[in-house]
Amino acid sequence: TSRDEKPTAQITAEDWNSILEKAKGTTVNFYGWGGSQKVNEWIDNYVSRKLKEEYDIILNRVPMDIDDILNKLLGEKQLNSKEGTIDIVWINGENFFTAKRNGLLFGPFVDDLPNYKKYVDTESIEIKYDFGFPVEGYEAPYGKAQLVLIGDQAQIVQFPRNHEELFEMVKNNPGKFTYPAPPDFTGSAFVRNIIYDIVGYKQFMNMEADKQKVAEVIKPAMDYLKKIKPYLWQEGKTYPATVAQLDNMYADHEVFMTISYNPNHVASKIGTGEFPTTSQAFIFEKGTIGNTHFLAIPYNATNKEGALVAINFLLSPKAQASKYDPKNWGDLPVLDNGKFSDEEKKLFHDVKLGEGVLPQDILLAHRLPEIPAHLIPIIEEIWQENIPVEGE
Amino acid sequence: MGKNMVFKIIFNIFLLLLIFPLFIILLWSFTKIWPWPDLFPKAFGLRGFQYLLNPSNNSLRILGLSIWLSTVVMFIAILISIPAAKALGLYHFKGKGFIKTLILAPIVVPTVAVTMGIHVSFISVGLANTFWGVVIVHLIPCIPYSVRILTDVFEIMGNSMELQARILGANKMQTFFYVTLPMLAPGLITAGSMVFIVSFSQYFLTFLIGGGKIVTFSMVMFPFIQSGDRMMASVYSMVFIWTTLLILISVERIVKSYYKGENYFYL
Amino acid sequence: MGKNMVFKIIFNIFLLLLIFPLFIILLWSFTKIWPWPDLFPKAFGLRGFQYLLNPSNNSLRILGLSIWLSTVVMFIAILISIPAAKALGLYHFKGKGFIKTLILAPIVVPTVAVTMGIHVSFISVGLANTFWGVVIVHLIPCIPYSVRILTDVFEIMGNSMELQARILGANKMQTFFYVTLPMLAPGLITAGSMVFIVSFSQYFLTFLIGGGKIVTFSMVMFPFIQSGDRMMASVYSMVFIWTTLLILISVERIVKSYYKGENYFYL
Amino acid sequence: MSQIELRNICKKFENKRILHHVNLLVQEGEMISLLGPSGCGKTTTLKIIAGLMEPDAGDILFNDTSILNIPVEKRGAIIVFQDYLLFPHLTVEENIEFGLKMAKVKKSKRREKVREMIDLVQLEGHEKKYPKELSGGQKQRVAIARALAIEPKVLLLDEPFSNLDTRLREIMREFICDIQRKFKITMILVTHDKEEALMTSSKIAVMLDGEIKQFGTPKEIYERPVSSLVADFFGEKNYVDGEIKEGIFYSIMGSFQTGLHKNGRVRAMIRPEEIEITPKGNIAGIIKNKTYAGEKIYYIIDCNGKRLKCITNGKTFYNIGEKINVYINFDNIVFFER
Amino acid sequence: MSQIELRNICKKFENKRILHHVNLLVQEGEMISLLGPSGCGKTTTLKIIAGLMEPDAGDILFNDTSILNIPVEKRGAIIVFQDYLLFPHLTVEENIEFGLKMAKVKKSKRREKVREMIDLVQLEGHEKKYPKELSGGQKQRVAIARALAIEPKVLLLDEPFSNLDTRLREIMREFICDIQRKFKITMILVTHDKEEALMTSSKIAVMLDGEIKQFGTPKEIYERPVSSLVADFFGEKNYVDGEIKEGIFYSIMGSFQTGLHKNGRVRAMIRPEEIEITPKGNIAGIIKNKTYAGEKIYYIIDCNGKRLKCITNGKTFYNIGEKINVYINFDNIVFFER
Ligand SMILES: Nc1ncnc2c1ncn2[C@@H]1O[C@H](COP(=O)(O)OP(=O)(O)OP(=O)(O)O)[C@@H](O)[C@H]1O
Ligand SMILES: Nc1ncnc2c1ncn2[C@@H]1O[C@H](COP(=O)(O)OP(=O)(O)OP(=O)(O)O)[C@@H](O)[C@H]1O
Ligand SMILES: [Mg+2]
Ligand SMILES: [Mg+2]
Repeated sequence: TSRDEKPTAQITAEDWNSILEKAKGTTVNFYGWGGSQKVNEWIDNYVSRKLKEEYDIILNRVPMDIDDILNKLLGEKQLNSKEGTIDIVWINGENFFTAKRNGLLFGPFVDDLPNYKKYVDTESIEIKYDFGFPVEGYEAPYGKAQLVLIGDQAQIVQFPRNHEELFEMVKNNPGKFTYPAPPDFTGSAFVRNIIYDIVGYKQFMNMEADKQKVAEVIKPAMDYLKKIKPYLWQEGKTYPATVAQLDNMYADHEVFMTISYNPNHVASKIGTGEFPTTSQAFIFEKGTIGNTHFLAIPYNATNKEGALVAINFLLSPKAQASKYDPKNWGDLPVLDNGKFSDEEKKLFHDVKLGEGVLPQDILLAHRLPEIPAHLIPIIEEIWQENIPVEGE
Repeated sequence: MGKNMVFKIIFNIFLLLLIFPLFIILLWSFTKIWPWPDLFPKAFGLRGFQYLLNPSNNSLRILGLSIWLSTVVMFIAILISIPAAKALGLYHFKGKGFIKTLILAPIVVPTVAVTMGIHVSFISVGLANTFWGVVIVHLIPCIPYSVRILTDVFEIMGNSMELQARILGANKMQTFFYVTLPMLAPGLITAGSMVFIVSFSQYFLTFLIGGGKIVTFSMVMFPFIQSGDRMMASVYSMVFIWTTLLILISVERIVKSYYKGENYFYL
Repeated sequence: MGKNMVFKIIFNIFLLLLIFPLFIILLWSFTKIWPWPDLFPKAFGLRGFQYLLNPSNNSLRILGLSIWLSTVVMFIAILISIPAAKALGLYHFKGKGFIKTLILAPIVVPTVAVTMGIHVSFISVGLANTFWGVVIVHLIPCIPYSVRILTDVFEIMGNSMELQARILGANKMQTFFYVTLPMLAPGLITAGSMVFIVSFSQYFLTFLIGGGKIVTFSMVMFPFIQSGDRMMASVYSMVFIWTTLLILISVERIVKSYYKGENYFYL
Repeated sequence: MSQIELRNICKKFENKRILHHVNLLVQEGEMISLLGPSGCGKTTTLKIIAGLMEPDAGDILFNDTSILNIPVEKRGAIIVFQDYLLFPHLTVEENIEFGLKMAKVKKSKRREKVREMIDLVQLEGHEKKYPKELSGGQKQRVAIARALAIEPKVLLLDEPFSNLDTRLREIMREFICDIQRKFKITMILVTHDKEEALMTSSKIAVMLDGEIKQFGTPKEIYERPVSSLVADFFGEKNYVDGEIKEGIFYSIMGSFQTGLHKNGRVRAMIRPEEIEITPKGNIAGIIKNKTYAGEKIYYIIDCNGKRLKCITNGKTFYNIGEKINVYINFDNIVFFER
Repeated sequence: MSQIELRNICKKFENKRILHHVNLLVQEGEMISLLGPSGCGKTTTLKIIAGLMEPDAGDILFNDTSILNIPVEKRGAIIVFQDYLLFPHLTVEENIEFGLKMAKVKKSKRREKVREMIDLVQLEGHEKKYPKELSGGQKQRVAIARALAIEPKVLLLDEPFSNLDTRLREIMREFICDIQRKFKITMILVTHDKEEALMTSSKIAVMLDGEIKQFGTPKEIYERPVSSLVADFFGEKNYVDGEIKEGIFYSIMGSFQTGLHKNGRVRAMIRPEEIEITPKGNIAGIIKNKTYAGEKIYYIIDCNGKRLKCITNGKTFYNIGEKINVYINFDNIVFFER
């Protein structure tokens, strides 16, 4: 239904140059998560500077969690307020679904972006769907994430290639491994990855939200997690509450592995000096879960032209390559390699991969789609029932 | 004398408990690596402070704005609270106990629940995304603190001194400025401090009503804490804490010096 | 008399401002559909309360546990605060103003920053995931409130009455129970209420230290608020607020009835 | 410079009546004393006049105009409270200066006045102290100085000298009387010191149980009390019950000629100082007890089984057990009907 | 049942010395009065004895044992404060009961005692009131009752009757003296009422400027003050400067034979009550002023340019301007050296 309400059709009708013209001298407010120093710096320095230089646009980054952004937009929507403050919002997954269903987003707009048409593989499942939700042009891809395991080579000789090897390794090194308890985002993804590794992923893609059914299917995985529990950190009596905590435990050498949904995480953490330089990312043979994160424009953005220009810029090979550089951020590009000119290919080729990071092609080759969003809470619930935390 | 020693020891332990975390945070804000069982960090760095002081991310300007905002909130909250607290503290009426409790409701009412409505009304009166909108919304969780604290002070203090002032020819304004206010001083400091802290730490309300137009220090700090980047979190926390402490100490100093003597209340 | 009317009108507006949001939440908790400009909901439903009262999701048991937990926190906080507040309120020493401010630090220190370390230490002493672990961690942000409030009361009250009791042969314990405590009563109610509220609303700390083993009401409530399910959020908020208010009112009643007369302080 | 009139003032606390139809008229520039036992309602009366309490019934007039609806600060009636109520956050100096500051008197004038008051109440050297650093009497003096500094039209003093030593008390008393006369202040003094009342005031009101039982000049009150209760207010008395028949008073102590011409059962009030121990005395007695009090000596004398209190100057001494004669001039004796 | 000894007690407040080598010995079961001008350090002395303040130097002994390190509640010295310090959260009854409750006296006994005390201080009907509902004198009585209820060994009274009317004051005074004698309480009474001091106590200590200037029996103090400052403590005096030569006192008023045998410049202290107005008088004077005070009359008489205060009984009257003669017996006069 959101399609019918498409608020501003006239912008799409204008040609790109007039958009560029209109965007000149404006400020674009970019709202999104602000918890990473590197990401913040990349936007504040590189993106900001380039937009100013090339398009005379001032970029104003506002660190705000997506939950808060949605609450804000919902309130504005209720009044049908036309004067929003957000021009671009960094979003994906269920939040995107909520936003789209409530008509909080402007669009579809991606087809207006020259770089989208030129560089993005518009037919790719990862671009068309976001956690199983159809994108329908309401958000433009921004970057890709993929679950990786990170281990310390100084302590682990051979990284496990599947869940069985992981078990063996953990059994031989009791107390040196753990994972964040769901509903932590990364912890939950790790559990799903174990499920994929044990029972495969295909059957979930259009499974309905029936707890019993899901429980039946994932039982072998739960048995595995129960089996491994006694060898975990603190004998599995307790789990880190957040992945941040696990990272810190890894940084402090309390455990020898950590998990991340950002394949470049290891490099930036080595860069900041938190992780030991012997850290190395690795994945399972059968692959790990990946997702794409996107940029959207709220329905009431006051500077839609500026937003389009900025998003278009972010989809340029230049920007994506800069973003891919672990020195800057290290986020996986969303552009289709096949659509690059040689010069553009070189941009990516020249990026020096960060320490401990897996190359892009290996990652892409072992990339599994996310489970549909509605199944995730069910799996988390089942985990909680099966793998009890011990206490009083 | 033995008694005094015990007191001193307990007191110092207490002090240590207060200072130790601050010290740890200070340490972390320079720490690159600090492996688990070690007593001291292994490597230091300045990444956090470099980021903080980098003008491109505006941290210091934001800090200034936050201080200004919370100071304004503090003054308005106190101004509103004094008459309310006086009515609650001095007058007797039915259901007083109930109202004294009800006044705490805005702290309890999970801000989110209320803000559902507030945000909408703020948009409709044009207060959303403005400085004064944020000030007003901060007042909601702040006023209960100041009203309750000042109510206590009024209750214990009574109004005999105010009456005495009136007898000596002071009109209401004069009574307020020359008697009520100075006698409230300790309560004012506490209430003001708490309001400042609550306002300075507001995160969600500022987001919602400030809409990203009014960005406060806690808004830029929070994501770092959540993401577990200990150095950055510590740097921001450090600044956050010390700013607050410095301001509260100045408030205390100013009020005290303005009203000279301390503890003039009791024999 | 005209003055009295003005007072009454202002007072009632004030009251309305306090009660109105509670009323809206009450309405929302039964509301299925409430289109924007309408003054009243269009359709009502009981989904929220059905869910709440459904024994399978334990909401009421969790509520009970939360009340118990926060009550325990309240008592311990008060117990610790009284001597600390007394020392701060009555004794004179250098740097007192500074310490009075420093005591507020735990409110300011973004709990998260501290908990970085706390969680690990709690695990190592076996307090993680236990009731007492949660109690202890709740005390951190609670104690500053109670200490500061009671400090004020001690400052204004002085110790002349305690000395008088000692003169009349009361030992320290007796002095405490028969004089200090009842004279502190108004401050105790305020401090206790605030501690209860702060503890009852703790979300992150409980989550971190309780490790899912100790589940409090705010933990089950919060996701509903975040997800924007207004009916559920309202139902839970309703229960949350009214529970708190009821408990605070009982605290007030009990303390007051135990120490009989109110406002016996002033002339 | 105000006449004060109380008309039928009534006041209850929790249904216990405290003031009961109190009527009182104080002329402009007059100084009266209000006497009465502890708890009879003196402070309450003053508070009602000053406007700190509202009466349940009755009216208060200043210069024939009701002031019930006039706010406290406009009445111009200053109270010096029994418990001082000094501002704890102000120094001695600032306390005294307070009223002047409120009246927006110029700073230099204020300074001068404060200096003067401090000298008068003898608190030099204590100017910078806070009330909690003062002794009881010092606090009381500050309270007095604070009230006098503003030269009020109406001054209500509630036992203002109770914590002062004799010397200071005399000085303060004289000083207040001077000011009162000079500025024609209308003044009500509550005191427990009968001498103070008798010496300073032009009229005395005796209040008992919330009623004014007698209101008259010191001489009237002292010499012609309307009842023994009023009389008791000026020291312990001897009461001798008896009967008067044709001018002769018959009692346990004997029968005596009086100047009276009425008949009936009466109670004679004999003041201790009206009993003279002298060989020429007309009543025989035995010294039962003796208390030294400096310039005077208190004796208790047994006359025919009736114990009489007697005060003599300290010049002649009698021992306990000594037989003496006492002389009582029954012409001056007050008789109450029984 | 305790002897109290103060040895060289010194106390400073903010470098101003308040007590200066105070020495005092109160025998077991003795009742002494402590007199002195307002602000001289009386309250401070009591507080130090009770343990509410520590002296800067010196020692306090109860029965020859230092009690400096004994906590307040173990000293058994009860103070009744000038400002009462009643517990605001307890009723009259509960206030009086407090000490007994602390001593864990049985409930029935406590009840009985409280009843008794309430009767004695005449507060029937006020048992359930809170302090803020009491009048000044009522509060004071509660404070006294509260202290007496526990029958203390040592009782320190700081102007305990200042807010009571004459009648109550006498009753309370007698009652306290009775108890004191009965239980042999060691008692120090601070008072501004010289009569009270002279009548009740076996010894009087006169404190001036933080020092005890004289400590002796009432008679000693009254009749043989060591200095005019001490003498002034018992009412205003007349001082006549002159010179004694061979037993004759030469002064502005004339020359008079004395019983003294010293020579030199002296100051004669003539008490107002020692001046008798009588035709037989040896000095001529004129009545300059007259104040009525009930049983007595104060006159100011001009004798040769020297103004003398004079007190007479209220029986004979002289008018202002009247020429009279006064008689002064110089045999009894106290002379201070100049
Ligand atoms: N708030 C109150 N509630 C109940 N009774 C009260 C209250 N205030 C005063 N009273 C009573 O009113 C009576 C008169 O009090 P008031 O203070 O006028 O006496 P007073 O004549 O000044 O006595 P005193 O000489 O002792 O100061 C007393 O019996 C007192 O107990
Ligand atoms: N806390 C204090 N700081 C400074 N000076 C003080 C303090 N307390 C008392 N003083 C001073 O000490 C002196 C003695 O005080 P104290 O109360 O002992 O006098 P007092 O003899 O009881 O007088 P009064 O008869 O007026 O009650 C006074 O001059 C007073 O100003
Ligand atoms: Mg009174
Ligand atoms: Mg004193």
